[in-house]
Amino acid sequence: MSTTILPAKRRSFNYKKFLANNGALVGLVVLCIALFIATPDFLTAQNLLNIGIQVSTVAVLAFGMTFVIVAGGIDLSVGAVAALSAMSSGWLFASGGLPGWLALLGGLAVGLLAGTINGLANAYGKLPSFIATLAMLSVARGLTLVISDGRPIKTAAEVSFLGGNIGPVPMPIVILVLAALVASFLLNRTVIGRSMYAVGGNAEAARLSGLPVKRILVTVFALAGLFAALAGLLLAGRLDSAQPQAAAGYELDAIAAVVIGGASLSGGLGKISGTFVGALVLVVIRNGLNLLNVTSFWQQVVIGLVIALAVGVDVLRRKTRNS
Amino acid sequence: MSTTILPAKRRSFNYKKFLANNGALVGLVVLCIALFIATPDFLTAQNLLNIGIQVSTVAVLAFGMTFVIVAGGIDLSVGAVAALSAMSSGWLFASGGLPGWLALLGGLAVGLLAGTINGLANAYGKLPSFIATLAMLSVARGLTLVISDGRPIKTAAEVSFLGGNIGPVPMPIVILVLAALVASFLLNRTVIGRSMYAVGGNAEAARLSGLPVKRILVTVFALAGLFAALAGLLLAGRLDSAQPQAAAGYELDAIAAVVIGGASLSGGLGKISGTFVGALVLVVIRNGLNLLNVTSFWQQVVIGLVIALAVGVDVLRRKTRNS
Amino acid sequence: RGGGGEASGDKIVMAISTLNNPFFVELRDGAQAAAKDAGVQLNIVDAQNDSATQANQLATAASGSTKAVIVNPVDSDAAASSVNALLKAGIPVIGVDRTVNGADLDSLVASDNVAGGRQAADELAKAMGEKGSVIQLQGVSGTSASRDRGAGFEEGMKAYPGITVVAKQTANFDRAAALDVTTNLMQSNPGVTGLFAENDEMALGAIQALGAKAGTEVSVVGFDGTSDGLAAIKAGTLVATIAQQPAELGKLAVELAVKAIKGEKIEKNVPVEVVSVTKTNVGDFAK
Amino acid sequence: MSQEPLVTLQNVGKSFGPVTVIKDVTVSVYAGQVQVLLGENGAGKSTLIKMMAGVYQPDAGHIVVDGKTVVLPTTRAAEELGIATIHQELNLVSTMSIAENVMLGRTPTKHGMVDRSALRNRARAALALIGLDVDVDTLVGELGIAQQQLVEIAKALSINARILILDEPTAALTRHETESLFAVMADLRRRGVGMLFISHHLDEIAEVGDTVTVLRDGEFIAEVPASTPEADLVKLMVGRSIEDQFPRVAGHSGEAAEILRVEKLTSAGKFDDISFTVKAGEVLSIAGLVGAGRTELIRAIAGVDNYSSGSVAVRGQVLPHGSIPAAIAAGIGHVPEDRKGEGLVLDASVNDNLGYATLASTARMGLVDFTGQRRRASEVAKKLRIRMHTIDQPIRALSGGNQQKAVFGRWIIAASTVLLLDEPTRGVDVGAKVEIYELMNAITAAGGAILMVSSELPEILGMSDRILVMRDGRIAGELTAAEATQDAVMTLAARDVDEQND
Ligand SMILES: Nc1ncnc2c1ncn2[C@@H]1O[C@H](COP(=O)(O)OP(=O)(O)OP(=O)(O)O)[C@@H](O)[C@H]1O
Ligand SMILES: Nc1ncnc2c1ncn2[C@@H]1O[C@H](COP(=O)(O)OP(=O)(O)OP(=O)(O)O)[C@@H](O)[C@H]1O
Ligand SMILES: O[C@@H]1[C@H](O)[C@H](O)CO[C@H]1O
Ligand SMILES: [Mg+2]
Ligand SMILES: [Mg+2]
Repeated sequence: MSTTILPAKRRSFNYKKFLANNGALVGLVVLCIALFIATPDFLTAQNLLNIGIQVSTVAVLAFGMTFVIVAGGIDLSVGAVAALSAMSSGWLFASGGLPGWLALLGGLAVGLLAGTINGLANAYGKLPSFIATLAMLSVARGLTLVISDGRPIKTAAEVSFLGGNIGPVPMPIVILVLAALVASFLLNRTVIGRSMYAVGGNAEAARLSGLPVKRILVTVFALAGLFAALAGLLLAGRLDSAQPQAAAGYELDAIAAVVIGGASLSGGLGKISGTFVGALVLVVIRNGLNLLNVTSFWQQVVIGLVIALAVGVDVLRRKTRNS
Repeated sequence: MSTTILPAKRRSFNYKKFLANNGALVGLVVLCIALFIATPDFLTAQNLLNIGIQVSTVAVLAFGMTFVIVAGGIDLSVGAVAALSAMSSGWLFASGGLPGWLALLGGLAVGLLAGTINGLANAYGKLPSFIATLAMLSVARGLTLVISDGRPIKTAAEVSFLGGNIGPVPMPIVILVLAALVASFLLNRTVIGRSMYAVGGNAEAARLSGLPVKRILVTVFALAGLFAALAGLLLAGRLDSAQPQAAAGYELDAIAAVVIGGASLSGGLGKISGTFVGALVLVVIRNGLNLLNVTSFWQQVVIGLVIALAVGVDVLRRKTRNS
Repeated sequence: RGGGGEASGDKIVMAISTLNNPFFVELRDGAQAAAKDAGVQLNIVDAQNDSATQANQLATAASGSTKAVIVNPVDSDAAASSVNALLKAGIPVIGVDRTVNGADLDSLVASDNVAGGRQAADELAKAMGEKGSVIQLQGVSGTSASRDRGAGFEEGMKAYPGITVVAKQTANFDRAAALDVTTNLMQSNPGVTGLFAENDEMALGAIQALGAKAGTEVSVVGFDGTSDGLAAIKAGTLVATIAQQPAELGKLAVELAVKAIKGEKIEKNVPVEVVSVTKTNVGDFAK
Repeated sequence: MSQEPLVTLQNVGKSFGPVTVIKDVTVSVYAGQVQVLLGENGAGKSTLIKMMAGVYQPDAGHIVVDGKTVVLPTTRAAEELGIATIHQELNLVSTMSIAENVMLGRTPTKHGMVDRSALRNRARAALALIGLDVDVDTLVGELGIAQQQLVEIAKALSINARILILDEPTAALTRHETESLFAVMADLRRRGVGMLFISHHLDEIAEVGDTVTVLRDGEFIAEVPASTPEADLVKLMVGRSIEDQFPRVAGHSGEAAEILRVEKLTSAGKFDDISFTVKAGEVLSIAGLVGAGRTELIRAIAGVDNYSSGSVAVRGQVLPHGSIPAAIAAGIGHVPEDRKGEGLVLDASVNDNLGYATLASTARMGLVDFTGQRRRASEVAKKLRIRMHTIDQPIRALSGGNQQKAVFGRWIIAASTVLLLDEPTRGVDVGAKVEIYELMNAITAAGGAILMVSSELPEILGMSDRILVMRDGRIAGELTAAEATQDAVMTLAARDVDEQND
């Protein structure tokens, strides 16, 4: 899952390079060791599964966000689009009378559509992505409330299945892994994925090299919308219902995960593996603070400090390496 | 309030240039005309005063944000810092027994301190401003809850005065105007203000020209913190109490105001007058939709569309002018 | 001001703290139905849980042709100055669900959250056999609903020395947050046999987290009596909920506002029952 | 010329807003020939070729390819007609590898996936063409400017175009790389590729060119054979003759004061044990191959980078490590090699860019001296003949050479007495070059000192009083102006390379 191209002899995994490219990992490991020492409840099989499930929504959102940030944009609408997709799916099923699997696909389509609109507004309408997606945040949340009239809607069994188990394995973890593989494949192995780095790194150079910059931007936001829809359906599956306020404010978590994972908001950098580590940092802190029963007021203080530290460790590590 | 240096003959105000530099103004004017036609309640003296009062908090926050964005950063903590400053001030007065005016100054000092910490973390700690201020958002909100134990605190008379009137003139409007003048003066007339544009435009070129880039960055965030504190105290004054959840989520409004006002998140661009227009766009939409009794769910949809349109009009206008 | 005679067409503004919550949606529905019956125009504004937004909305209301205002404050203290400004302008103000401290409301229609918290303690203790350990899920930090219910619950629990509250965490009145927080808390407190959630949304998230344990090994008590909550009681996963009657709150508020516009005298305090709903009486509430 | 041109810009014109940049110019490119474009900075050369490359659309006239009138709405459309372009400004993605940059827009695929081995192989083949031997997985951001320029050239060469446009490809190259490039061009010419070549190095014209089209102020002036004597070309170009291309007037006589002293300066992995002094009135140059560590050295002296040991002193006063303001206060002015990345704030005005170094020192009580700044900037812009529409124009819109003059002008305003110049005339036209050289003379005449890094040997030989040659981070030797020749310098600079080849 590394963006740098591996040398020909690919058999031996290059640990040093992996670590160097996955800075926040050090922060995450430190965090985990601290929690392991602090509470015996942390490092249990069950808790690790819990963490896996809890990270799924934010991580899937953040994977989609990674495309956007790599290409030099930002997407504030992912939380609202997640809610809108899940709610639309619920509505298609409950009021529209569609079969469950069609309702599920309908939800994904809504996310894809919302993302595409973001992309068109940014690429062709020339709206800064911050504004285009802020507008979408408002519109999507509003539509979610309109559709639901402010009430939760029960989801189809097919959607609930996303929140369930297959055998002993929680579905959210399965989906998380699949989403990571697909996202990583897209970003690293396909031409369009590689082009995202070019657009984010130097849009003018990309344009002069004949890359279809606008189409790439639309794709990037469309993917973010699609991943947001998946995250929304996953969340609805876990809750057995689509919530009007689902995923509110998750956009900041998703962006934070991507940035903690080593991406830069000015574009051209970022990796799915990094984003995954970033999402884990956020979820592990919250999980740990719950286990330690830190009071909710202090929890926020500690979360802030740990985010700063996790990224700070990475910055420090890079500095010593360079000098 | 224009970033370009005015020619020697400064007496005659250059309308064309002003319009060209204040794109969102066109959007705002269109919006106002539409509302004037739609409802007789919009263009009343009372309602205009209301709008002035209502815009004050967001505008003051956004003025501080303008410094940060001009210098190429972002500050997610302004809402939380506003709440923390107001709460600290309330606490200093109620529990600390300080005289009201000292409590007021104490609140401002807290904002300045929080902003300075953001700046140090960004400039010297090398944390991306997104991460540094996201951490501060969490810490400041947490501390606000800790100080207040989750309860609102009554504010000193001196703070409440900020929310009151002098004669027929509402104090929030007076403070808004003063803050705009100070911010605009700092940004346009002072060395440090002009340097912010250089840092945001190309930090490396600024550094090689001998500008103290790190000190400028610290100043920029410190100012954002100070303006946030002022906004927080203003809000507390209007509500006669410091609220633990005050100004939650206002950071997005503040950033939106700056961006609608013509700044770019990649730095080097932005003006206080533009920011003010941006803040007005946001407030006028909400005011108008309330007057028109648009239901709250649809309101969010409409707000999103109007934000996109207001900025879109500007983009379009610039395009036709250039070609 | 509209003294006597026809109230028809008069404009009433109803400022609600948030509509992103079924409780307030039901309150709004009750109010709208009543407004239709009375033939008045009801403008509903939603502050999205932000006191300052609400202050703006109340100021905007004062500048229109508003005849009366119904306010469901985001925060009881913060609303005072805006409400006082309305009262000074001669516009009657009726509080609903939450009071306004420091303002002389024409009337208040509310259920008692502190009492509700106490009732929740009683129901939970009963279900747990007055012994064991309990998790408490708190609402959005700093809101009066969370504060008051928490206070009532704590007070109520004093009567049951056999029960200890082992963990208190916020889940922001949100179902998804409650799911994760409960999962985590069960990890560090596996022996817990009771859970109090400060609203039904969180209770439902907790039930999701508890899975088969809900209603068997762990007793869950919620607050609000939303339709999902009542369904959970029927299903046996939720032991009890402290039902408010949001539709009734909304309806009474509008009726009082209409009377105030006509210049009729109205009661200062109109309490609405808070009812402990369990499996035995859920049939009376199901909608 | 009997044969049919591959491409012709027929009576084209181009304006940006109110400014007309190209007026009624016709130029053709023939198979197997190198058409040279010559003109001062801002004459419109880049604008002209951008119309051929599909970057700009002409406002007047039309483009003819193979006898047919075409429209080139995008760079891709131009590429499809076989037109490849090396742009004057680097257009690389610094966060991507060399291989990906070389193949950008043409990434090879297999089963819909990026074919990484083909990607690397084709990139390696392209680099081999111009003799650049670096790991293709290296990130472009880690390369120096010269190497980036080579990557840019490799990228255009790998397209296998019929028509190749080269906009100042040699500006950032040393003689050595320039020669490899010319070898490639000769080969392409044999294979019938038509080329359009732009350079401010007049000596290169006769070497590679066939015909020369001269532009002045966006207008066609003349078409002459490439063998035309340089003096005549200059006259066509600037409208007057330039007597002396390197008008060095030695500024000191006998025992002058020592201004800059660098002692045992070392920065691990970059340069090692560098000592020298520069006296009042002296121009000391540093020659060397790309990657010799000259830029790193000059950055360390300017306070831009830290160093591990040694010292830098100006007029006897030792400067603190890594402090740019301290260096500026001591009189140092630094013209960096990468004007776009390190020299200019592209979206800011010419006026602002000229004033950054003096923003604080000319302020009163923290307030900017706008009137004074505008006056100083206008004076310097005039003195350096910076070609612009207004001084409030964003500097991005200026031609490359004029941008370079603006970076220089900043230190003129700051009255710097110790100038550190890193490739100071890169992309600057002959006329302006002489102006810059005269400025250098004026500074040394006034008792200032200049340390210049340049990859242009004629400039080094013509303008220095002494020459240091660096190789592999160390000083390989010192030559006086009198004893220095191209060969002497190159022998010192490249000995290492030969050793490695053994
Ligand atoms: N996008 C633009 N907007 C406005 N003016 C422009 C723009 N691009 C170029 N110009 C102007 O057009 C003129 C010609 O510029 P051009 O870059 O073609 O010059 P050039 O001959 O390539 O010079 P150099 O030798 O310095 O590269 C200049 O005066 C420049 O300021
Ligand atoms: N940012 C960087 N990261 C890593 N290596 C670098 C970087 N910049 C330069 N180098 C390498 O450091 C060495 C010295 O480069 P430097 O730019 O100082 O050489 P130079 O003699 O000035 O040549 P040039 O003509 O390219 O400027 C070269 O090998 C170069 O590739
Ligand atoms: O009474 C309401 C509901 O219980 C809601 O769930 C949260 O806010 C309270 O005021
Ligand atoms: Mg050019
Ligand atoms: Mg160099």
